[in-house]
Amino acid sequence: MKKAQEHTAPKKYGMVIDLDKCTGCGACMAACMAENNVPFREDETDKNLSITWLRVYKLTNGKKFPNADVCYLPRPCMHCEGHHGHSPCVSVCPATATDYSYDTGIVSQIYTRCFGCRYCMAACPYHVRYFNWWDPVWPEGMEKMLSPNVSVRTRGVVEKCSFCFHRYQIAMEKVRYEGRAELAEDEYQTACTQACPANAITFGDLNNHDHAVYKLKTHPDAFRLLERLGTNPKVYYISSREWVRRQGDNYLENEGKVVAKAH
Amino acid sequence: MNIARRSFLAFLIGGAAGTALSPLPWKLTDDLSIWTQTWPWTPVPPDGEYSYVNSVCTLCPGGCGITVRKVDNRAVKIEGMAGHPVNDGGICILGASGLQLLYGPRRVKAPMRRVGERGEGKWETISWDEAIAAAAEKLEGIRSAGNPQGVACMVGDRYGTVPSLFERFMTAYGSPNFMSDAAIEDSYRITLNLMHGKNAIPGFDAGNADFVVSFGSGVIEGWGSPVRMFLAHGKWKDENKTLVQVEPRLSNTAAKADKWVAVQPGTEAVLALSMAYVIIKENLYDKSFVAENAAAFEDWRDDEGKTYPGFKTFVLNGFSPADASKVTGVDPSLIVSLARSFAGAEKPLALCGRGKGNTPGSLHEFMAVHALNGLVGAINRPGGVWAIDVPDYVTWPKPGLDEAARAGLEKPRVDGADGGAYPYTESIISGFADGVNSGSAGYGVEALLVSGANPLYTLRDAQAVRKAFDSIGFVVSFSSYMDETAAQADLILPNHTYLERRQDVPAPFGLNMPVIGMSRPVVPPQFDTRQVGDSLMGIARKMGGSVGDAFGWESYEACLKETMGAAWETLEKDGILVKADYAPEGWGEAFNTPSKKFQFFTGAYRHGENKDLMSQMKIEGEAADFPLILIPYDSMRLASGPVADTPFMAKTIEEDVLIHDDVYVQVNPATAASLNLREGKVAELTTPVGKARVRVHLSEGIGEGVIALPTGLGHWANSKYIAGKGVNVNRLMSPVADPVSGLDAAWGIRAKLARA
Amino acid sequence: MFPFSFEWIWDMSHMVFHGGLWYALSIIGLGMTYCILKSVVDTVQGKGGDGHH
Amino acid sequence: MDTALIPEGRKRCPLWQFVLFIAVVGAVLLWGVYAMILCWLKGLNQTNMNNAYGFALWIWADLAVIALGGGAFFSGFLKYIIGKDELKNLINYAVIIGFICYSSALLILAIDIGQPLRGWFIFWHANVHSMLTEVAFCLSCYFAVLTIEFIPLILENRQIDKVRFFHNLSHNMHHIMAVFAATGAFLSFFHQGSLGGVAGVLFARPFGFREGVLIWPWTFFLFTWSAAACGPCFTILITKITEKVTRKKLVKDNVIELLAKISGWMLLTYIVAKIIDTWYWAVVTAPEAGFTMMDFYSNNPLYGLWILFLEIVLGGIVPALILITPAGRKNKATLLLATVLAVIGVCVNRWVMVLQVLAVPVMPFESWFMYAPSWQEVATTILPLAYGAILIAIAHRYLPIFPQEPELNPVEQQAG
Repeated sequence: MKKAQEHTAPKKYGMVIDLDKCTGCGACMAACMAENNVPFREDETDKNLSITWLRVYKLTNGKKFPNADVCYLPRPCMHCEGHHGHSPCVSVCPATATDYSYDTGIVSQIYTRCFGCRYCMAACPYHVRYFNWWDPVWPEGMEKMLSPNVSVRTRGVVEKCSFCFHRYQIAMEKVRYEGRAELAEDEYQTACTQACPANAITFGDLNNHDHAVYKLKTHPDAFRLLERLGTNPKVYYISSREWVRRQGDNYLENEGKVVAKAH
Repeated sequence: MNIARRSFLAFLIGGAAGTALSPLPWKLTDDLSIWTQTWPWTPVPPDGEYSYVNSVCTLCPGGCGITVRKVDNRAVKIEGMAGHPVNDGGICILGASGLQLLYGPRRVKAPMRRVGERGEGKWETISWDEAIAAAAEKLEGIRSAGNPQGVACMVGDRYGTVPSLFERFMTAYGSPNFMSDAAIEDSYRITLNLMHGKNAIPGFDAGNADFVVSFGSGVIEGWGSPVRMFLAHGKWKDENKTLVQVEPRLSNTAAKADKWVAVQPGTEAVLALSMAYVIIKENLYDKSFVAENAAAFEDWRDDEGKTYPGFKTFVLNGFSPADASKVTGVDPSLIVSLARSFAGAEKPLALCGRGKGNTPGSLHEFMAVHALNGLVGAINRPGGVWAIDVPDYVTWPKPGLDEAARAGLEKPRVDGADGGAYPYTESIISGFADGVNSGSAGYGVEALLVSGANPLYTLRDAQAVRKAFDSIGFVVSFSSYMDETAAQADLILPNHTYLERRQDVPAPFGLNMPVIGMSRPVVPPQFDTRQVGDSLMGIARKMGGSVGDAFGWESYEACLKETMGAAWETLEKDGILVKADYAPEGWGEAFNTPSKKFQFFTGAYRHGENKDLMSQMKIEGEAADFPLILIPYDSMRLASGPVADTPFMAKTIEEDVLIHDDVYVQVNPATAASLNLREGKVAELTTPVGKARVRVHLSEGIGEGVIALPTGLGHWANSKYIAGKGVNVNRLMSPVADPVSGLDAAWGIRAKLARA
Repeated sequence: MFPFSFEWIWDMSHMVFHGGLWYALSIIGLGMTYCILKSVVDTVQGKGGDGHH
Repeated sequence: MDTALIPEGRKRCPLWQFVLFIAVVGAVLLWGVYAMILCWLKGLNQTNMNNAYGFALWIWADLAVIALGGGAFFSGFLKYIIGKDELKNLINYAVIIGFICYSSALLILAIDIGQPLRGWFIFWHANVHSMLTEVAFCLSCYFAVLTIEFIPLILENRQIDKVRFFHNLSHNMHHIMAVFAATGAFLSFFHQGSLGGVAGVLFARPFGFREGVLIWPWTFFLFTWSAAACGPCFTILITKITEKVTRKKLVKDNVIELLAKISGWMLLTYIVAKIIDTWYWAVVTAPEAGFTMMDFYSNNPLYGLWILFLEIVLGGIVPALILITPAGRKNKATLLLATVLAVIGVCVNRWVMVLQVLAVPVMPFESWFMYAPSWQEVATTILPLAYGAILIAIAHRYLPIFPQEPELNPVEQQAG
């Protein structure tokens, strides 16, 4: 957990996902897999063995026909800040293979450092961390579509959503080369944000007043997943449906309605 | 004795200590850990020069602009093209994983001839000259034996140069049996033909509508141009517009809608007419449009003085909310409030065509829904339905016909799309199998050319289709992939994939402006494939005579360039040609019916007085034997057209859809309880045309007595990432010919479910 | 583990943790070294051996 | 045949019986080794673990054997630091059992990690904030200590002892053993605790999370305490089993009873603390995260309140009461029952703190995650048992482990 080293103001990249707009189409998942060289196997129906950095969950309201309702909830890595960067996973990694960056607020994962103890997976309540149970195998010829920007992971290591950190690095290189001080909002966007055909995902610096996420996170219907646990996630959700907001966290029976929280 | 043993021990201990103190173990440990970081069998993607190529995606009729990221000569990522009029940077799941088709394991890498039994999978690779000669020889043989009509052709899309080349080939060759894949676009085209008097395709100004009633259309499940509809849906949410979904099942669209109206399956048209009842009864319709620009609203009289009931009479005599409620299961008060809200909205819009719109559907239903648009004047105005002229840039002179061709073209069509029964329909691909099997055309089908379609998978009643295929002696596939149809072919002349070829992409379905796109070679051809236009021209030229003469172009590209004329340059540069200032014709000029007005369907039929105007589409099977109704459902995550799911898409199939190789059938808990079935149990699903092993998934999103299966599963050819998983619902369903169009209008089939 | 690996920071937690570690390692290492050296010396001096206990 | 190796004045079974035993147990061992090699060559896909169940049978086995191996450090602590000298009659065996437990734990860890060849990164790139780093460091150091404690025992073999250097080494190591034992006790207190911390610090896993002091959650102290309480019970249990198998009395009753009495009081104090901890967690910690206690014990096919009863009442209160009662620990049957219950209790505790932590759904739209191990996991978990049995058999046959054995089992002249 290294402190900010650069002179620019520390950024806190985060996401706001509008669940009213999300159609559950899965384009974000495919874009993410294509961007990040995510492997695939013949049978991916056991979701506990399937690597999907961005997983779209299906929530149901539990009511009977025809009052049943469903809502899709895309779940990237939450890049939890915890208290002062003490995210659930970073502090437990024995080999410093995952780190919380105070420059960007991004929780990184160093695949070549990870030796596969999976403690971080046990620590994460969002199941954003995936273990490579198998060697990644591409059918002959398909390795041609692998992107050189993201290293291919080997068997036996943990991987997860990086907020497309390589895109940040590429964008920052350009910024430095051009001698500018700051990265513009549209210069660094994650693959899922870019792909989302419903424009449900907004990505940006949660600290920056000029970024769309800054305002969206204070939407009265905004909430975060499992806020009560103190994970302090950087992914916000918006839903106009109360039952959806209520499923964002655990509540005791006698606890009242879900109200907007101070951020 | 002790001396020797002690020296040995000392040697061992000393050796071990020495090794431990040397750098060797540390070096080895380090090397091993480095080795684990880059195992030789784990690929390391080479870096290189980055570039971006704009093109058009043709994996569905959506026509999205794409930007492909390349590293040297490798395409590494497909993204939506920012600023494109259709998708503005967005992309769907299929489009985003398109590279897995390009580089996928099921590419047909060179022309191939079958050597084993059909479907056995034994092929020999042949040269292009051999392949073209083989096709030409066979076709020439059939032709000279006097049976040119015995050659049929199926294409995927209807418009553009490639389908037109096939059509031209069939004409010059002398066969009437040219067919294209059918979808709701065909039903809409006939609807517009009958109600507007125009040869037009529908454009929906969906983004600007403020109250949308969708009669089962999967607005966010791939209906229309999918990404465009997603964007419209997002806009409705932003602007607090209303979406009402009329559908028997809690689809994603229903879940996202502001109101889900759970209707009895197959009764959507009745609900639409009942809404019309309320609108007319309460005088809520657009009076100026109806009075000045519509015909057959009031009772009318033909030239011979015979009186016909108008739309008003028709609707008021039988579609009261109380009556409709009995059929549709929708509460009368809900029908009334829905009708009032619809008519009261500033820009209401009614849509139809179920799910993704892969099945044409009942023409009555289309006309009933379109009548709602007529009642509120949502025609050719912002937020409404626009009639866009069909693409007409292919303006080649007619081919010269020899005697054989003229004789062949006189023969009846195998699929039954002849003037008599179905005067508005060009081809009925769903009627082909029946036509072949029954021999109703009076001649045998000896050869079939398939391009851009996968009929063995996509057509309903797969057994009948398979039977028809088995009886056809010579099947040529032009597929880029070893799909179900290619696997059953005798000869494959593989096309480039859409990322390797140049081809025009006309008019995305549902777009309310005339657009032509151009897909172009993003990467050089990966294998020994050929643009299908060139293959076809090669066959024609090899055959020579008037068939060869019909294709005077040097190459497909020359043909394309000539066809595009002045537009070529723009298309080459931008990849798209947009008529930016396009506006729909005003109500005064919009209609080309005999009355020059919008015709309510009571006046639209020129032949159909005897037909029961509002009979519900009956599906196959009797309730006594098959107590349940099976309906198919579509999902963006399951490609259900000619192209199957990519491995990435297969990863996203939900856990309540597929488990290992078993598909879940959605069943209401009450229905399941009555059948003694529990969650996850294996069951046998039987319909009048087939049976399948399924697993039960209890869902409150579906009503009692109705069960649902996803489309897009049950591939048997294709890659191991999707083949062998689940059931092809088309195998369990049977097409039902619409009485007006003859197109497949089956919205379901009767079924039974029992413990296995 | 060592001050030259880049995770190393001279903060309290590292000092306490690694202090404890190196302390334990030192005791183990020194203790064993002592035992072995003393045994070598004892052996050379002719103590112990066959049947002498 | 091997009489030259057998300690003087002790009777051992015929060689063929011994070889047969080794062969049978060795077959089980080989099965485990085969599974272990499969896991190393083909990877962890050989297990039934998954992304929801990243920690499974092995980690439980790891925590369990370490808890049970706690007899070594605690007996050492009692003998060398507190000065309970009677325990010298049991300490050798406690060390061997500890050695087996800890070497097994390390082996299991080497199979369990996805990249065993870079397992040393945990030392090289240590993150001092991670409980697992603390575990790894203390575990390895303590294993070194156990090895050091084991070496003099080996050197006491009749033949090895004849080598003058080894005789001296053994003598000198015995001489400063208290220093090693003290270091071992220090290390053990920490790693037993940090194993408890492994689940206790998971603040986003409401079932495992516990509040505490400084960087340590209460589970840190509970684990050390329970290992100190139950480890000696395991030592007693194994000693009793060994006596049964060898059909000899090896340790005098007063030694066993002393250890049992101390264990009993440790267990009682532990279980009181555990009950307070559970109560506080159920009424304060969990509800703050939005959970009622029953959320953790319902809506699933396995985890119910029975498991809490088994751990706390049957595996805690009952054995504690038996062991603190003189009559209870003097009676062979109740003593045995108490040790078995205590061992079960601590094993259930470790199971719950590893597997139930992961089984509980945290996001409200999830359901329980259930898991059953694959045969490869079972085989590799049984492997340490087979290995332990073999090592004990060899050690008992050739090493003078129990000082009181000759006295309790005088050998008749003709057998010598």
